Amino acid sequence: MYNILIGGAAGQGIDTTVSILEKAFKKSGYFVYTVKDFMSRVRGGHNFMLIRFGNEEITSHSNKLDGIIALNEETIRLHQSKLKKDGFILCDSNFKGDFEAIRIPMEEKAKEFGNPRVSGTIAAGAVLKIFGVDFNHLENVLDTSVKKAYFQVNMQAVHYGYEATDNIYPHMGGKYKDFMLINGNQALALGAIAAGLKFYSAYPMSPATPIMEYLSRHSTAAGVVMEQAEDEIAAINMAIGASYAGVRAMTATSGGGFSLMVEALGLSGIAEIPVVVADVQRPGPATGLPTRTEQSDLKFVISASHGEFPRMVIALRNHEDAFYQTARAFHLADKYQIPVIILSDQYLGDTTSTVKKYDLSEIPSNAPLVSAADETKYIRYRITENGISPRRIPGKGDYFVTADSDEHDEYGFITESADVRVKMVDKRMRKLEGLMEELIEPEFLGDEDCTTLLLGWGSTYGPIREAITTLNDISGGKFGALVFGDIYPLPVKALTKYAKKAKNIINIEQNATGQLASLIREVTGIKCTGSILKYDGRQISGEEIADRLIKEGYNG
Amino acid sequence: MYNILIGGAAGQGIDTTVSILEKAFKKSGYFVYTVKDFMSRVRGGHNFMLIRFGNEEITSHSNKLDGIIALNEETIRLHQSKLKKDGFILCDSNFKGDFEAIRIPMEEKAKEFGNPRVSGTIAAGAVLKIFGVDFNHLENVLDTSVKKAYFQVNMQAVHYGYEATDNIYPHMGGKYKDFMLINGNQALALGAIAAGLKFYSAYPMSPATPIMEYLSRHSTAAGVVMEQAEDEIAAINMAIGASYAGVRAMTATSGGGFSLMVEALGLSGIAEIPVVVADVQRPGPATGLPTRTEQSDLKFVISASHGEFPRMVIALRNHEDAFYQTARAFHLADKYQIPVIILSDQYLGDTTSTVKKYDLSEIPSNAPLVSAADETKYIRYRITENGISPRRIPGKGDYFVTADSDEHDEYGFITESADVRVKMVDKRMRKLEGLMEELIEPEFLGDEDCTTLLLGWGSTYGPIREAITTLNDISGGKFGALVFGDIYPLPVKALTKYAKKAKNIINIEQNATGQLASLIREVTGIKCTGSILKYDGRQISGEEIADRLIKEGYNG
Amino acid sequence: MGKSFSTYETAWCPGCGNFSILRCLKTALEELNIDPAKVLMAAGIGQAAKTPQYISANTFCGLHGRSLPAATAAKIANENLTVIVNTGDGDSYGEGGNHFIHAIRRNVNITHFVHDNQIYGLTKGQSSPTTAEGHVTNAQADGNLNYPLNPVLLAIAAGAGFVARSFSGDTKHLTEMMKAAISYKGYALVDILQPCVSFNKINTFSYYKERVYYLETDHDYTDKAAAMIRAMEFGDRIPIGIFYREEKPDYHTKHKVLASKMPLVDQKYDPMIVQNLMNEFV
Amino acid sequence: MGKSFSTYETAWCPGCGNFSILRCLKTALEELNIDPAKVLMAAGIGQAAKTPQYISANTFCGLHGRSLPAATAAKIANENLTVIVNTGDGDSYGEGGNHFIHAIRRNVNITHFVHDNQIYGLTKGQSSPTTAEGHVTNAQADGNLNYPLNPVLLAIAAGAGFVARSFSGDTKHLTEMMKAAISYKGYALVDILQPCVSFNKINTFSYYKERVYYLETDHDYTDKAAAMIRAMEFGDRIPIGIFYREEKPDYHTKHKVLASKMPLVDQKYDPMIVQNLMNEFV
Ligand SMILES: Cc1ncc(C[n+]2csc(CCOP(=O)(O)OP(=O)(O)O)c2C)c(N)n1
Ligand SMILES: Cc1ncc(C[n+]2csc(CCOP(=O)(O)OP(=O)(O)O)c2C)c(N)n1
Ligand code: SF4
Ligand code: SF4
Ligand SMILES: [Mg+2]
Ligand SMILES: [Mg+2]
Repeated sequence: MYNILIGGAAGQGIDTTVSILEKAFKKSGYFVYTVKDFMSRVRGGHNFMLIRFGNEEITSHSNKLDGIIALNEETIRLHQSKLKKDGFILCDSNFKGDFEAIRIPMEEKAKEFGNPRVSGTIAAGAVLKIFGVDFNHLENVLDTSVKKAYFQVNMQAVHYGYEATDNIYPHMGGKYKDFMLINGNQALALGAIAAGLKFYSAYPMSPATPIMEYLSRHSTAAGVVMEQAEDEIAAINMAIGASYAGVRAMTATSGGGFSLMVEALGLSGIAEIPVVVADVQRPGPATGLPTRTEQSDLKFVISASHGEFPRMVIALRNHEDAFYQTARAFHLADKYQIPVIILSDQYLGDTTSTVKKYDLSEIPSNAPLVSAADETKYIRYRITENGISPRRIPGKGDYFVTADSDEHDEYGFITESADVRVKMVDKRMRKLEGLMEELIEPEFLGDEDCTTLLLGWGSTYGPIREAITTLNDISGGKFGALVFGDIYPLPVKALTKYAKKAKNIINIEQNATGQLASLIREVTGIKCTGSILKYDGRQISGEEIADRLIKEGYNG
Repeated sequence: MYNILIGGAAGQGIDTTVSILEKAFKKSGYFVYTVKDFMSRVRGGHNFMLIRFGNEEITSHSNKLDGIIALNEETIRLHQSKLKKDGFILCDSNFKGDFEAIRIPMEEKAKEFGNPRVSGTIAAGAVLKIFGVDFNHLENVLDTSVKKAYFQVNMQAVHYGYEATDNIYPHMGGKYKDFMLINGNQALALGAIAAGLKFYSAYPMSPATPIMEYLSRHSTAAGVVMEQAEDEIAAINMAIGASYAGVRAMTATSGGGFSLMVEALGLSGIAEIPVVVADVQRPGPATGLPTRTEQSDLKFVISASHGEFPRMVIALRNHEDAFYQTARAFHLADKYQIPVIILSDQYLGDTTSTVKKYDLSEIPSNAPLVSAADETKYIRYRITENGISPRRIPGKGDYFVTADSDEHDEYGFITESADVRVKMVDKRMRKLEGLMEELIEPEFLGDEDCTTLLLGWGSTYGPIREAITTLNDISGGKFGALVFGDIYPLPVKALTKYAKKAKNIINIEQNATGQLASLIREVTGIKCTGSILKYDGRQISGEEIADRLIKEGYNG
Repeated sequence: MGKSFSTYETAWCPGCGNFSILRCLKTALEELNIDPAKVLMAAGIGQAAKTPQYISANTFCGLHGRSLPAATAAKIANENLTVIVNTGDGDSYGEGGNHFIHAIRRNVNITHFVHDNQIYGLTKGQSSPTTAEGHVTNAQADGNLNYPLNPVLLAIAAGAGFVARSFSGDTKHLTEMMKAAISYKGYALVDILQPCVSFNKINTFSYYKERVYYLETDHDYTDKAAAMIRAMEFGDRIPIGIFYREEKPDYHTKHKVLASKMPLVDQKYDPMIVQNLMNEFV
Repeated sequence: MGKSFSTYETAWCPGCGNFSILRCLKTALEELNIDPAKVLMAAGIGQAAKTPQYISANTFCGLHGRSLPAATAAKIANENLTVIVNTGDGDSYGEGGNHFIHAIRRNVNITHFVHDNQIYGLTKGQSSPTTAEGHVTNAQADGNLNYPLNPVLLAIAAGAGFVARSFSGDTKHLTEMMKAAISYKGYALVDILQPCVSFNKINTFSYYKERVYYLETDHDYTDKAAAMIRAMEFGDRIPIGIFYREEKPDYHTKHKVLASKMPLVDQKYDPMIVQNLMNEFV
C-alpha cells in the first residue's frame, strides 16, 4: 500500500493533480482512497489531499507518507515530519530549503508550455513514473480531469513530468480497474437517483453542496428537477410539497442548514409526508469550521423539532452505505410516511474511494408507495393497526388528499378533541413498531471473543475497521467493534450481546461529548468504560485509533 | 375549597366573567387558582375556565365541580357529569333541558340594560352571592376587568345578578387579600423586568404571545424596548445583537418558533453572547394544538442546534419559579455567557394563581456582568481556567469587542487551527463545571421513607404536590416526589439518593414518550419502573394522578 | 359549469371578510370549470389559512409562512394540478416574506390570494407587515412604529408578472380578479383587502368601502412604471384591479426536464440512467 | 482626520473587488472622523462578510443571512455606535431576504453595504438572487432559470429612505456613496457591484466598467416614481449614484423609550418599576 500527499495553496490546482493521479492509479488496477483537507477559502491558505492506493481494499487514510508532492514550499514545512524513512519529496526546482527531493522545473516548464497552471500536471506525470503506472488510460483520465481546451497542454505536461523522473516503486498489480472511483456525496446522489428521486431542493452549504451540483449537472439525463432554494426552510418545505404531490423528494445540507429545517421535520411527521433529509456534518456550533469534519449532530437530529413523532436516522459508514442506504431511506420514508434523516459528514462526503459498481437489484423500490384505490371514500389519515394510513397522490382520481400541520382527524380536518388527539399520536407512534422490526444491526468487526469492544457510527467505520485488523494482529484477537449505520431508533440486539461479553467498551467518536455513548446508555443502560473523542475537525485514522488503544494498554 | 366552571363559546366574554370573579374572590381573602381551556378560534367553539378557591394554598385544578356557570347550553351538556352531588348549575332562564338549575333571565336583562354582552357579568354577580362574597372591593374589581365606558352597565349587571340569587355556601375567610393574582406568562415577564430586561423581541405565537403583549403595554414604564420581529429567526438574532451591545435581552415563543431559533442558539454558544429564550410549550409536532398544553420539547431543547456547546435549561414549576427562575436565567446566561432556555407551557402560562408579592432582594443581579478594564489589550475570548472570558461592552472604551460564529482564536479572528479549535471547545465546555456547581436540586415532596417515588418536571409540580398529599393521607406516607426545575444539566444528587431507597419510580409527564425518564436514564442509568403519560393537550390534575396510582395499586 | 366546491362549517367570526373570499373562490373555480379533484388548495397558518379546510379539494395546510415553497414544488411535481394558495398577510409578507420574493423570481404557475386584513387575526390582534404606522394593537400598545409594506408595489418591483388588488366586499370584482389570476400562466398575486371584525377596528368594511375605486379602464397594465406609480396610491383612495400583467415564460416552459415531457409525477424511472451515471465513475 | 482603521491579512483572491470596497470603507470612516472604538462592523457569512475581520473596529460576524436583525438590535441598544453591515448578495437577498425587507420597514439608523458580485463566492459559485437569467453556474448547469432581483428597485419599493448603487471599480464614487449612506439617519442601502474574479466570469470588472454611468446631476432623488423608473435600468447601461433619498423619522426618533432619553445601554434599572407593576396584580 502506498500513501502520498499533494499540498499547496487554494487555487493552485491540487484538485486537478489529484484527479489525474487517482484515476490513473485506479485504471492501473489499484484500489484508491483519497481524502481532502481544505480550508474555507478560495485562494491562498494551505490545502492538501492524501492518496492511498494499493492492491487491496483501503478503508482509512493514513498519516505515514511515502511521498510528498509539494506545490508550494509550505507543504514541505508542514508535512515533512510525516514522511517515512524512505519517502520522497517531489517539488519545483526553485524551492529553497535544505531537504532531499526530486526537483523538477515545473513552474518554468509550465510557463514554457504556455500555461502556468499545468505545473501540477507535470508533478502528476512524475508521480505516475515514480509508481510505475503506465500510460494506457491516460487520454481517458485527462479527458475527465481537465477542460477540453486544455487537453493538449496537459498531455504535454504529463509526458514531460513522466520523462523527467525515474521509477522508484514497483507496480503491485490489482484488480480494481473496472471499479468506480466515487466520493460519498456522489454516491449519495446516485443512490437517490436509483431510488427514483425526481425533485431535489437545497441551499448551498459546505460540505453538502457537491450533491446539488452533481444533480444539477445530471438533471436532464436523470430526469430530476434540482431547484436551488432561497434558504434551507424553503428547501425542505419544497421537498415536502413535491413529495405530497407524489414524487420522491429530498434535500441535503450541513448542520447549520439542518437547524433551519427543524420545524418542517415536524410537518413531515404530523402530516405524514415522506421526506429524506441528508445532513453532511461539519464542526459546529453555528458556522464553526465550514470545510472540516465532525460527528456532532447525532443527538440533535434524533430529537430535532418540537413535539413527538416517529423518524428514522441512518448514519452512512462508507461509499456502499452512501448509495444503498440512501436508496433505502426513500423506501423507509415512503413505507412509514415519515422523515428519514441521513447523517453523512465532510470526511465521507469528500473522500473518494474505489467501489464496486452498485447492484441496482438491491434497491427496494424506485417509486412512491401508493395504496390501491380500494375505498369508496378515501380517508387520508385512517387509523390502522400498524399506524400506516393508505397514501394516495392528489389529482389522480376522484378523491381528495389532505395534509395538515395542525392535529387532525382521520379525514384531515383540524380537531381539538382530546380523544382524537390521543388516537392520532398513538397511530403515528405505532409506526415505530414496524420500523424497529426492520432495523439493520450494526456491523460487527473483529474477534467474536474480544475483551475490548469498540463502538462507533458513521464514517469512522473505515478507520475502526483498519484499527481492528491492526490491533488483532498485535493482540491475537482481543478486539471487536460494532459500527452503527441504522442509529435511530437504536438497534440493540448485537450491542446487548457483545457488551455482555466485553470487559472494556470504548466509544470512538468525532465529537466532544460522546453522543453515541449517551444514546446507548439512554436506550440500553449500557455504559461505556472509555472513549476516544476527536473534535479538531480532522478525521481520526485507523493508525491513530490503534496507537491510542495500545498506548492506553488495551492490548495487554 | 370550592371549584366552579364557567363555559361558553369564544367571543361570549367568559374572560370578563372570570376576571370579575377571581378578583372578587381574592379580595375577599381567598386563594384563587384559575385554569383556561380555550380552542384555537376567535368565535364559536367551546371554551371554559375553572376557578378553584378557598382559604388555603391551591396548586392544581380539579375536575370535581361545585358549580357550573353556563353561558350556553352546550356547557351543561359537556360538563354536567363532573358536577358533585350537591353542585349547582347557573344558567339563563331560557335554556332548554331537564336539569335542576338556578335560572336567571340574564340575556333578557342584559338587553334591558342596553348591552347584551353583560349577561356574563350578571352571572358573576349571582356567583358572588352564592359564595357569600361581599361587595367591598367591587368597584376596584370592575375597574380593572372592564373598559371605563362599560363600567356603569356592568355595575348594574353585577347588582342585578347578586339580588336575583340566594347565598348557598358560607364564606370560609382567608388571608390572601393582599397577595397578587398573576398568570405564569405575566410572572415570567415581570421576572425578566426585575432582572433588568431592556430589549425583548418576539414573533406572536400562542401560548407565548401574552408575554410580548404585557411587555408592550408596560414598555415605557419599564424602559423596555419590545420589538415585534418579522419571524422567530429575526427575534432571536435581534436578542443576541442587543445582548452583544450590552443590554439584557430575551425572546420567547412556543415550540414551532423555537424550532426556527435553533441555529442562533449555536451562535450564542460559540460567540459566547448571553441570551435567554423561553419556550412556552404547546402540543406538537408542527402546528399541533395551538392553545393546549404539553411538555414535549424537553429532549429537543437540550440538544437543539448542530455542534456542541454548553447551555442551561430551566423548567418553570409554578408562579414563583416563573418570576425568580426567569430572573436567575439572565444571571446565569450572563455569568457563563451562554444561552439559557426557560421551559414553560400553556398550563402554567395561562393559569392564574394567588402568589405572595415577589421579593426583589432575591434577584441575583439586574445588569449585564462586565469585566473591569484590567487589561492593556482586551482579548475577547481569552482562555481561562473556568472557561469564562472577560466580557466587555462595545463602544464604551478604547478596545474592540469581537464576536464570531466561525471558530476563532482568543482575539476573535477566524481560525482553522486544529489546536486552537480543541482549546476553544474545551474552554467553552469547561463552563459547565461551574454551572454544575450551582444547579438547584429538584424539590422533594412527601415522605422521606416513601416506597414509591414520583418524578416530574415543570408545571406538573402543582398537581403532583396535591397528589402526594392525597396519597400520603390514604397510604400513611408511602409516597414521595422529586420535581425538577433545573433540568439541564440534570442535577443528580437528590435523584440518586431517593431512587436508591424507592421500590417504584414513576415518571409523570405531559408527553407521549417519557422524556424526563429517558434523560435520567442517559445521565444516571436509573430506570423508571412505571410512568403516567398524558398527551391529549389537557393538564393532568392532582386528583387524576392520585386516582391512577391508587388504581394501579401503589398505595398497597 | 363544472363540479361544485361544497361548503363546510367554518371557525370564522360572523361578519368576517373571509366568508366572501371563500364564496368568490368557489364561484371562480366553478366558472372556470375546474375539476375539484385537480385543485390543490395550499395554505400556511392563520385565519385566512383555514380556507382550504372549507372547500372540497386537495389540501395542503403546511407551516406558518411556508406555503409558497410547498405549493411551488407541488406544482413542479404535477403541472396538471391547479395550485392556489390562500393565506394571510402575516403569513405571506411576515413569516413568509422571503418565500414571497423568491416565488416571484421562480415564476412557477401558481396563484397566491392574500387575505390582507392588515392584522394578525388568529393570534388575536398584533400588527402585520401591512398594518398602518401608528395603529395601536395588542402588541403595539404605543402604536405601530414600522412603516407598512405595500404588497402590490413590492410584488411588481420584485418582478411578478400578474399583480392585482381586490376587496372582499366587492364580490363581483374579486371573482373576476380570481379568475384572471388563476388563468394567468405564472406566479399571480391578488392582494385582497379583508376586514377583520374582531381585531382590526380601523380597516373596517366601511373604511375600505369608502376608499376603494376601480383602476381606470385605460390603465395600461403592461407598463411597469405606470403600474408602480398607481400602486403607490394607498390611503384616502385605494385603487383595485389589475395593476400589472406581463406575458413571460413560466418555470415549466423554461425547464428542460419539465418543458417537453409529461408531468414530473408521471415520468418513469429508467434504471439505465443509473447504469450510465455509474459508468462515468469507472 | 480621525483615527485610522488598520489592515489585516485577508483571505480574498487577488483581483477581487472586495479589496477596493474595504479600502473605500476605511477612507470613508476616516474622512467622517469616526472613532473606530465606536464603530460596529456587522456581517453574516460569505466572502464579503469577512470584511469585519479586516478592519480595526468592534465586530459581529453572525449567522449567514442574519446580520440585519443583529445589527438593528445592537443599534437599538446603543445609538452611539455607528453600525455598518458589510455582506454579500446571497447573504442579504437570499438567506436574509426577509430581514432585508423588514429592516427597511423598521428604519433603524444602520448602513447596509451589499458586495453584490451576483454569485455565491464562498461556496464556490452558485447563483445568487441577483445572478442573471441564463447564467451557467456550478449549481445551474443548464443556466439560471429564476429571474434576478433588482435590489435597488426592491429597496425603494419596500420603503427604504436611502438607496444607492455604486461600483467597487470606482473608488471615488464608492467612497462618496459610503459617506452619504453612513451620514443618513435611518436604514441606508448601497448595492455595490463587485467583480468576483474566481466564480463570476460574466459580470467581470470590464463588464461593469463598460456599463456603469453616473445618474445625472439633475436626477431628483426625492421623487420616488422617478427613482423607481431609473432603478429599472439594469442591462447594457447601469446607472450608479443615489437613486432615492427621503428624510423621515428613524426608529429611535419615534420610540418612546429611546427618543428622549439616553442610549438604552446607559438607562438604569429602577426597582420601583417592578414594585409598581406588582401592585397592579394585587
Ligand atoms: C412558526 C410559527 N410562528 C408563529 C405562529 C403563530 N401564528 C399563527 S397564525 C399567525 C399570524 C396570522 O396572521 P395572518 O397570516 O395575517 O392571518 P390571519 O389570521 O390574519 O388571517 C401567527 C403569528 C405559528 N403558527 N408558527
Ligand atoms: C445557514 C447557512 N446556509 C448556508 C451557508 C453556506 N454559505 C456560506 S456563505 C454562502 C453564500 C455566500 O454568498 P454571498 O452572500 O453572495 O457572499 P460572497 O461569498 O459572494 O461574498 C453560503 C450559502 C451557511 N454558512 N449557513
Ligand atoms: S379574527 Fe378577524 S380574520 Fe379571524 S375570523 Fe375573526 S374577523 Fe375573520
Ligand atoms: S471568490 Fe470571488 S468574491 Fe470571493 S474572494 Fe475570490 S474573487 Fe472575491
Ligand atoms: Mg392577517
Ligand atoms: Mg455574492
